[in-house]
Amino acid sequence: LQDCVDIHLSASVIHLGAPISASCTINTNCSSLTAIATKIVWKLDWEKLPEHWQHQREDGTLGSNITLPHLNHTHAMLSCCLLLAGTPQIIGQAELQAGYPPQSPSNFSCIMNLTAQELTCQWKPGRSTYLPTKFILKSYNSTSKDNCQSRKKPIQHCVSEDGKNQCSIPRSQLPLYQKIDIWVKAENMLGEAESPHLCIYPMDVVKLEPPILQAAEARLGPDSSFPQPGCLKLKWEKAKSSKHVEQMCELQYQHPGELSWVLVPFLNSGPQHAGEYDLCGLLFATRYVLQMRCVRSSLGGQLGGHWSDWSSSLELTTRE
Amino acid sequence: LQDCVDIHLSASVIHLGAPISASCTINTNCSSLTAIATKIVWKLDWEKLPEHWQHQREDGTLGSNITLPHLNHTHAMLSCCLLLAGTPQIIGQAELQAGYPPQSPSNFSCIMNLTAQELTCQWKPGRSTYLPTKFILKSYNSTSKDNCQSRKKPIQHCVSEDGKNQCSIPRSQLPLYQKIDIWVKAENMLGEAESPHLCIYPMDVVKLEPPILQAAEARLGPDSSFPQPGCLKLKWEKAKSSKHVEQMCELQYQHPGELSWVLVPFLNSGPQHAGEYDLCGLLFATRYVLQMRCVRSSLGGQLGGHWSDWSSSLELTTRE
Amino acid sequence: IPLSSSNYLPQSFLPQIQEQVRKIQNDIEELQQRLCADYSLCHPEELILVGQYLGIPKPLLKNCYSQDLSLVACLNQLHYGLQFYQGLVKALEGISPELAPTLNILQLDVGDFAANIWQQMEDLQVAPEIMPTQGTLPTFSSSFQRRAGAVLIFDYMQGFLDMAYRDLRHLSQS
Amino acid sequence: IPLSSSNYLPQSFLPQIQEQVRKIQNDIEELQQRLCADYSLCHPEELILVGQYLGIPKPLLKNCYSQDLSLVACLNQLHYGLQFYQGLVKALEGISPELAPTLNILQLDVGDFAANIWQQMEDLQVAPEIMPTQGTLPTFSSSFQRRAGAVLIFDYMQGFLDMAYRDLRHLSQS
Repeated sequence: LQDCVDIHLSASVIHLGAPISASCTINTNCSSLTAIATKIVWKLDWEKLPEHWQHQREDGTLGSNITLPHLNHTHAMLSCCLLLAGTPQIIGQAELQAGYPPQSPSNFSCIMNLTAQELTCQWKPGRSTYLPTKFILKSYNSTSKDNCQSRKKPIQHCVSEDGKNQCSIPRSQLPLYQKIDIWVKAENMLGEAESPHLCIYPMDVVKLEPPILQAAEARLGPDSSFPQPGCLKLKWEKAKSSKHVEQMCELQYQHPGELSWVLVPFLNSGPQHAGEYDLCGLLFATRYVLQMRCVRSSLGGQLGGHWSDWSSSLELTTRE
Repeated sequence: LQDCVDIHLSASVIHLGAPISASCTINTNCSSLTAIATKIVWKLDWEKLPEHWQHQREDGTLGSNITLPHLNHTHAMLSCCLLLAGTPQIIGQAELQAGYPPQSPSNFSCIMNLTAQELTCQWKPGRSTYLPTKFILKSYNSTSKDNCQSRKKPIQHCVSEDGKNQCSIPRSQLPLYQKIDIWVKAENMLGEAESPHLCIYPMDVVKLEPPILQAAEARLGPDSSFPQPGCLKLKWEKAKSSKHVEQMCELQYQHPGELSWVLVPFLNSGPQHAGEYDLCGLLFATRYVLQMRCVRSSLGGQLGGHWSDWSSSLELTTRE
Repeated sequence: IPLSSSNYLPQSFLPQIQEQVRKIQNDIEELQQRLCADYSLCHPEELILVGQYLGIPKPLLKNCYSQDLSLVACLNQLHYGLQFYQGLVKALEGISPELAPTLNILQLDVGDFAANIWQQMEDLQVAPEIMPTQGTLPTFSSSFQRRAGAVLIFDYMQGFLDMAYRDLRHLSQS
Repeated sequence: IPLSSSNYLPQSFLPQIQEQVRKIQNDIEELQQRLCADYSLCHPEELILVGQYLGIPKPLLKNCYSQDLSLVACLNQLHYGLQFYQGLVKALEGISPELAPTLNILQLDVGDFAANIWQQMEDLQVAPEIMPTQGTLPTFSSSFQRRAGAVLIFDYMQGFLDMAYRDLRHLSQS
């Protein structure tokens, strides 16, 4: 069955507020319609459009052209109708979409998650486009010498279409200890835009899992070390996913229910993955809440990383 | 490279406590082993097994047969070793598994979930088999006349292997208003067992989503109905997934913090999917917590179903 | 297969029927609301011309009892009508990603209803007549045609279901 | 490509190397513990005969500096050794569903380490020699052979990594 009605748009997706033109043509072979062909009336959603926006063609074909000076709807149905006994009969429709091209994404940052084994990047998308917009996380292997100016192999792209404004690249596709050139590109039917580039070693943006903090067991015997009065003895252990990372940790403590914490900058934990610590200078017979967090570090300070979250709280009470 | 060592088991999976036999044969073409072939020693995990359980073959082939009178491990590695300079050299291994055949699953029941559009059945599995055991939910279309004695089409099976003891059949594979014959079969390497059968209409085991309970808006005007003193006016609405189901509902209320509830058996809500209700006989200027639940029902009582959970609580206060 | 001597359906049949018909009508209402809200296709009376050139037949909405049909003949007529609408609904597949889930549920609900009528005829030990499906189904060559066809088909189905329910209630009175 | 005039690796290289070697050794330790706990394969000295007929070569564990090699030659030797072990680890694929995830991570970690050594040679503007891989890799015709091979390969790798780390530390002192 050949189509009776042809509707064409000057563009299916336009800039919000821009003009748009359409044409509706009734095929002369289509007897069911040409027999009763009267006036063509246009509707935008449920509203009839002003007559002076359209003109019926005089060239022998049955049809009408219409121009909407400003399309202010982000989504609307444009209907081509034939008046029949006073009721507009819809004989064809076209879907109109309007919006904006994407702005450059901003606040672009990445975090390497060792537990999930993936590099997750986030960004702020800019003003709403009102159109389906894709965000593509693009990256390349690079060399460390020239700040990522020379690119080597491309890394598999990661696409975010669901409005989540983040995307993750699995570790298996990344070099952990070599520089990558990485950025996010936004694109839709009206245009595209890129965020600023980052030139990073994925391991330098690692965010460690928090350490595990526990009470140290009291050891009895000749070299027993009962906790001193005013001291608490704790036992810490690096998270399993980062046992191999040399870390620097810090401790914070407070009385339960207080607002402020006392910060204790800690030893460089070095390559050991567990140890004990004596926290002293505390009140006697008092309850304390303690937390610990760590960051990737090395003696020369060449290794980068983000502080882990604070560990789960440990509640301990000092001796009488 | 042809295999040098052949290990055979009388069975790879046996009943816990049963005997098991194994043989270890060194291929005569295998020069690297035949040259130094000394005594064959057997180990179960790390323990050397008693010499009198095995005997080396005298028929010209290099090998040993062993019989373990009772295998009391659910999982163990049986190693065939050659003594070399006092150290047993492992030259082959076989994996042993022991357990029990499954018992008949019990407490078999099914619930039809209209929101998730699936029939979910649960069961209790019986004692631990210590072996990978599959549970298969099997069902057939049936006729209502003869209590599922005659089967028609089989319905797609549903398999549960992960220890969850439940399985769900999507609605698209079930007749909602015709009887089905349904049961669960447990099977593993040592045997199989079935639960008792159920002969049900899937809609007769429907569990409705709770209704939505809200305060009624006070209407002003000639026929305005300000809530009477000692009365509370509420507005209820059936859950979207069960708007088409005729329901009977009941209300319960209490003072906040009390333990006991007062139950108000309700009207047959009938086919309406929303309505209002005046709850009276209450104290003045008092706070009450209310909840509502519903069950599928019809005037003749022919339709079955499970009570929904109680709705979210509604807190209202009566007038002064 | 002997004809049953009863002239009425069992009392237990009607509550199920009511529930099924309400469900199908709720499904259709939801689709009608979406077609209006998302595509501005709200009034079947605006789609008369489209309906004519798509060849979507209007239903005959004459109750069984006004035609003085027997129980068996009435059930056959209802089952035939349901199958006809099942075919029309199937022709609407591909309508749009947003409407597809509800359309799928409508197909299942109509299928369940038709199967239930068939089963009832078997239970009464009457031979359901397998009648050839009427003519050709409409074909849609654009998204607009499919959506407009849907508005008309759903409008006709609501009328058919109202009539089917009145017939079945009439056949259940003892 | 001109030879670099430096005889030492940049200071910034060593902390990364330490971290990578520790990671690989942790991966291997975890696999060794699982092979012992799940399969009672705990002692490489019980698998000498198996190793011989599988043809798994023992590593040569002579430090660079005791062989008096230049920076370039030492890095080449290390890279070659890593590639060799990469091949052996790849031959262990299919070892068991429980060990497969950790084996996969080990492969990635060894690959990253080899790539880092290669990159370092490029940064020093020396030509890495692409040497043909040694002989044939062992083939395993049973699960037992693959697991036994794994115990030996992991034991040898630990020794190789200890030696590699000492060499790289030696090459980083300015």
